[in-house]
Amino acid sequence: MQLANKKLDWDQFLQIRQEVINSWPTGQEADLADGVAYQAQLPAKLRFAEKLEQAKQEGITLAQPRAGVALVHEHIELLRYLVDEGGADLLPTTIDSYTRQNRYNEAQAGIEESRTVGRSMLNGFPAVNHGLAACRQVVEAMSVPVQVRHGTPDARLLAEITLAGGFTAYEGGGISYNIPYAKDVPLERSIRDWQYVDRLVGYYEEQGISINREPFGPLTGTLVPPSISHSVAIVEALLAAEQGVRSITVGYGQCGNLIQDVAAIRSLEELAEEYLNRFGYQDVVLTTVFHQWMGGFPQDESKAFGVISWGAATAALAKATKVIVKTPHEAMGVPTKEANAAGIRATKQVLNMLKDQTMPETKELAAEVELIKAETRSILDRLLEFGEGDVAVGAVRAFQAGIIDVPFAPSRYNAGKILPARDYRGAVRLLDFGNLPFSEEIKDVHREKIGQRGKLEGRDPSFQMVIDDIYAIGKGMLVGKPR
Amino acid sequence: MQLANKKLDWDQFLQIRQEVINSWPTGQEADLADGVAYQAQLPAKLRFAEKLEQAKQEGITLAQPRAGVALVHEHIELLRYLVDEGGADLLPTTIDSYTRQNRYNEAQAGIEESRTVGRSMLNGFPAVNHGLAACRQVVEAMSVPVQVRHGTPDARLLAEITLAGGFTAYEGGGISYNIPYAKDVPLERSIRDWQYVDRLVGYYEEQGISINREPFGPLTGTLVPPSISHSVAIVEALLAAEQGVRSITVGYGQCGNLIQDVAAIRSLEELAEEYLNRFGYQDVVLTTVFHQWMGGFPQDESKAFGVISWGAATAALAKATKVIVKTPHEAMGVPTKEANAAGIRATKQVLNMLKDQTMPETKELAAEVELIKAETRSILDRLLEFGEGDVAVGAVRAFQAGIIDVPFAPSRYNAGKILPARDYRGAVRLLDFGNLPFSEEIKDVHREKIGQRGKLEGRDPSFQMVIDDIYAIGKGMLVGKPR
Amino acid sequence: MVEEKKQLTLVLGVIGADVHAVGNRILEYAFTEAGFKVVNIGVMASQEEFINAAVETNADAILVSSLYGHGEIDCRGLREKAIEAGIGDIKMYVGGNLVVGKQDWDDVKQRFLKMGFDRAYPPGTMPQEAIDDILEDFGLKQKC
Amino acid sequence: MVEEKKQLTLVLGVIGADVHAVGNRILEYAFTEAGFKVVNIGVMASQEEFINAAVETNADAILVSSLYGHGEIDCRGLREKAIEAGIGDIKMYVGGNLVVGKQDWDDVKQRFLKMGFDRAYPPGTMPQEAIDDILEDFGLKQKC
Repeated sequence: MQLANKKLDWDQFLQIRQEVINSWPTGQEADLADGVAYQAQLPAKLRFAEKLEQAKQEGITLAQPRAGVALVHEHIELLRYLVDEGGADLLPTTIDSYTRQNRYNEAQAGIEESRTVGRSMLNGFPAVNHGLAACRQVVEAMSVPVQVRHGTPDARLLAEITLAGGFTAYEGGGISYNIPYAKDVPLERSIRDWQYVDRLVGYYEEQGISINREPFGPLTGTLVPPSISHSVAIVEALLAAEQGVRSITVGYGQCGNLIQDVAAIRSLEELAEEYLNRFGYQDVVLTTVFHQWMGGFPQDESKAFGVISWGAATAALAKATKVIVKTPHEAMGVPTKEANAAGIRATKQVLNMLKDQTMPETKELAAEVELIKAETRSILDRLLEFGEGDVAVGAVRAFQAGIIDVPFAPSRYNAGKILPARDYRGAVRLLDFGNLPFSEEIKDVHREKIGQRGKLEGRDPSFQMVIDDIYAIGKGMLVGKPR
Repeated sequence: MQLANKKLDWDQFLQIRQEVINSWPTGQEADLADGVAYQAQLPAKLRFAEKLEQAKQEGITLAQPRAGVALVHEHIELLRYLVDEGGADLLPTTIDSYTRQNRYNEAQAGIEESRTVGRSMLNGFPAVNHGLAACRQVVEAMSVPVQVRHGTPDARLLAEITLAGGFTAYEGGGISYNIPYAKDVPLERSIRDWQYVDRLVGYYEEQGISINREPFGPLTGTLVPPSISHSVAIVEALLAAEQGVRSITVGYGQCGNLIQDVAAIRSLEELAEEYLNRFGYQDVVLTTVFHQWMGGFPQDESKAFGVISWGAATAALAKATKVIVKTPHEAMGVPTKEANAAGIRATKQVLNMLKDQTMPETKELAAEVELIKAETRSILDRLLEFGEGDVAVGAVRAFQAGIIDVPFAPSRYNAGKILPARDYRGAVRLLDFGNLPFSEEIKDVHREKIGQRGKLEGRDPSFQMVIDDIYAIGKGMLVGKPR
Repeated sequence: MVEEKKQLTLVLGVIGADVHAVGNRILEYAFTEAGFKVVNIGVMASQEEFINAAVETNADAILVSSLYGHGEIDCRGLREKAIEAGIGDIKMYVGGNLVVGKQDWDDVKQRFLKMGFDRAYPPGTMPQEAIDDILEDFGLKQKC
Repeated sequence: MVEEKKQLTLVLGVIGADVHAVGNRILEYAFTEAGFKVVNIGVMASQEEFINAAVETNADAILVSSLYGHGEIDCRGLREKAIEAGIGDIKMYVGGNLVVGKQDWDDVKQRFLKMGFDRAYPPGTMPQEAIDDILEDFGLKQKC
């Protein structure tokens, strides 16, 4: 079967489905009719899509942490704590890294060992291994909606179990959960596997159950220029919409420069609307998510609070629909529940203080919005050319050709030729354009801005500048300075 | 002798000086020539005025905590900790409340009891009681400049001792350290006493020792409209300049709305320059200070970090020369040294991340700058009329007439007729103008903006709205909502 | 609301060298709204001013605020002064940032109860809590 | 710089199901700049891949990164596999966010040393520290 951005035929879907649910014992527990019936009786307060749509109408920003541990009871306790003590508006269930690679045997070993040693040996909740009943136990114990957050190139079985299990939102996409999360998975395969997930969500939607879908915005989380992540988000939004998804949240990871970050959220929403309309997907409810700083964090907790709060402030001023919250333990890895709740409280304090404020229009902001739009359109339009109008085919070919290129990605299906660096204001620009189809006009803007920084620092732009930028926040700066 | 904004005659100064230094035993230790000689040999790294001027040129924002305890050794340890563990760029020595009221006997009892119980029973460092040698011990133990911060209506003796003692900056003024800090002290007296302090600083300046002076910006720290605190700051800057002060830092306390706060710092610097020039004080080096949120704080430390970080972000975007830092213990009163250092670290993280960014010009920002300028000019010009051109006389008469009026001030020499409240964006406006000499045009702006809020909240503007605003931040909001 | 039959008179003030006027203004408003007769002696009030005001107005209770950390020094001996003045039985309430630094609240509370206060309130207490307590202490209302 | 006579060969990789590629890229750059021959097997590397690469390239040391918290499970048995492959004496270094949650670093370090690693590094270690240690361990440079 040829890859194409075309709604999966239902019979074909059901045929694939047999393989999927037979790939691990708990798969059998997932039944479509039963899943729909279960979802239908969930109270409104647990519906992710509704809560997002309401927040968008009210112009407020919701706070959502990341969290997941190996065992069911501990996971429930953790999530409840984040609502009760942190004030989380939306909940996650972060899936462990073995499950993300479909290594359910290793996940099982991690579960057993966690039971033995009395602490979580997994960095997330192994939902597939725990199965349907455990998922429902989690969802029912909550007072706010719960989303599955992971990083899984083949997330079909996970989707079957968690959606039938009552989760009302599902993160990921065929590009955003492959290129930054895998080394060897062909894009064609992951896009196809995510078409399956989207078709499943589309099926629930046809039955009146709206499941929110969220392409993973930050990608590698390290110096990703907005137009790169926007292009991926929009491609995945189009792919999802074709399969019948109706609630889509497009995302972006904080770069750190206020103007660029606000411009990124604005341009992301406008561009996604534009492309969804262009391809005739008129009935999608589009919302946005802003990820607090995804790069290295300061070890010191007070400094981490500074980074977290600045992310919250930017999210509020940009009027993102939700913000993904970091914790003061970020530099140390998976946080305690106390640290996680502390990050949410700091975030919500800032969100509340700024909820009546927006970033006013300025010349600089308008210019940045236009630059991001021009770059993103360059990429997407060339991608569509490559795909002869088909966005799925175009995505595969564009990655082959380096027309889209994600910095620092582990995947061998990513060209890895571009090199980002900050300009003197801290905005992320490009030092090396690789094969990005940017006009000379656009390239000159980048060259000039990075050139200005080089001049100020008295050095020629180089990979050392990039390394300095990567370490910068941990050392308390945004722009990495020469040593 | 009539009050007038006129440089104090030196002989007259020396005559008053005898009374001052004889008012408490340690006063005798202060000798002018010895003070100048001591100051002259201090290294450049301890000179406050120089460090501020350099920061202004570099366009960066310095972080300064508040801190002071009863005993000398503990005070030195505390200040060192704030530099070593907090990264403070500038240091304070906060003076205890008894000393601020010249109650040196009670301060002495506090010192003794602190020694007995082994913890500070005073909320600051009683510099007068400790005397000259102790002050020098403090200053010499530091690697950054130290300022005296207090709240003393009659701060003449404190100034004599601390300046001869090596402190290189001195906060306060005849209005800003009277109206918010005293109940019964006539303005005429406090202005006169501060003319003495400024004359003393002017004397050091004549001998080549620049001492920084900082009128206290936030006043009562609670819903003070920018034009009120600007008027006070500019009057005190003019009074100081006349006595020969050459390094002046004008201040403002965060209101919480980004646009208003950035506009306040910009307009403050521009207006102060304008009035200093108008009266012929051309050689003043003017810098600005932004005070993080001075109102009620959340009890929760994570939330407090949010408030602190947002203050730091605003200071950086406004490009204030320095920011006065709060601590996560703010709601609990005087902080531990650990909490104090934590507040500085969070602040410096944000300052560093934002040091290359500024708030770009926008229509809203320009309008806010113009509004603050128009209001401040209305007040100052009427004040000057009242004083027949003399700013000292004008200040006394303007307070009598309510032409300047500080909300929530304890002083009976303050009219106490105006009532501030937030508008729907969180900016501080006026609900009741008292006798402020604002044009109808200006008043209409306030009425309209508060009116919009009333409409949104479905209630008429009233004192309850003001109370809600005062409690708001503690509850995680900026604008107080109806219960 | 206080019942019709008796309007309680409260002496309200900020003790010592403390000039925090905002909370004082709010307390005056809140207690007045709640139906009490409030005698507000304002900020920087000495122990003598509290006692004299209570004697002169035949007050039912003294409400002491302290926000600046010197409360422990400033409040000591207030009960003794009330006894000397012949109003030893008057109810006394205290609240605010009563001590220097972050200390265990239970310790702080015990210290102030030992000084002769009937109740002590930590930072962040809402006026309604004190209002309810006073009504309860005078048998005018059950606390919910 | 490493002295001329011997260029050390290092096998570098991110173990297990971990896909963190940024640090791996920086380490490759930093170790290469410092004069080592770097065999970078990239992210998601299995224990077998580390051992095979070390055998094939006759490497002097194995450098294991783990950023995602599963390091404790992933690293167990690596020393035994090296012994089986006949390179039991090879130096082994490990660093990153090695465990789930904030744990006492000394405990964590001891756990990894017991597993057979020669050195273990906490989060936030700069590449230069490991470079200096390696040079010292091979007698190529005194640590300053």
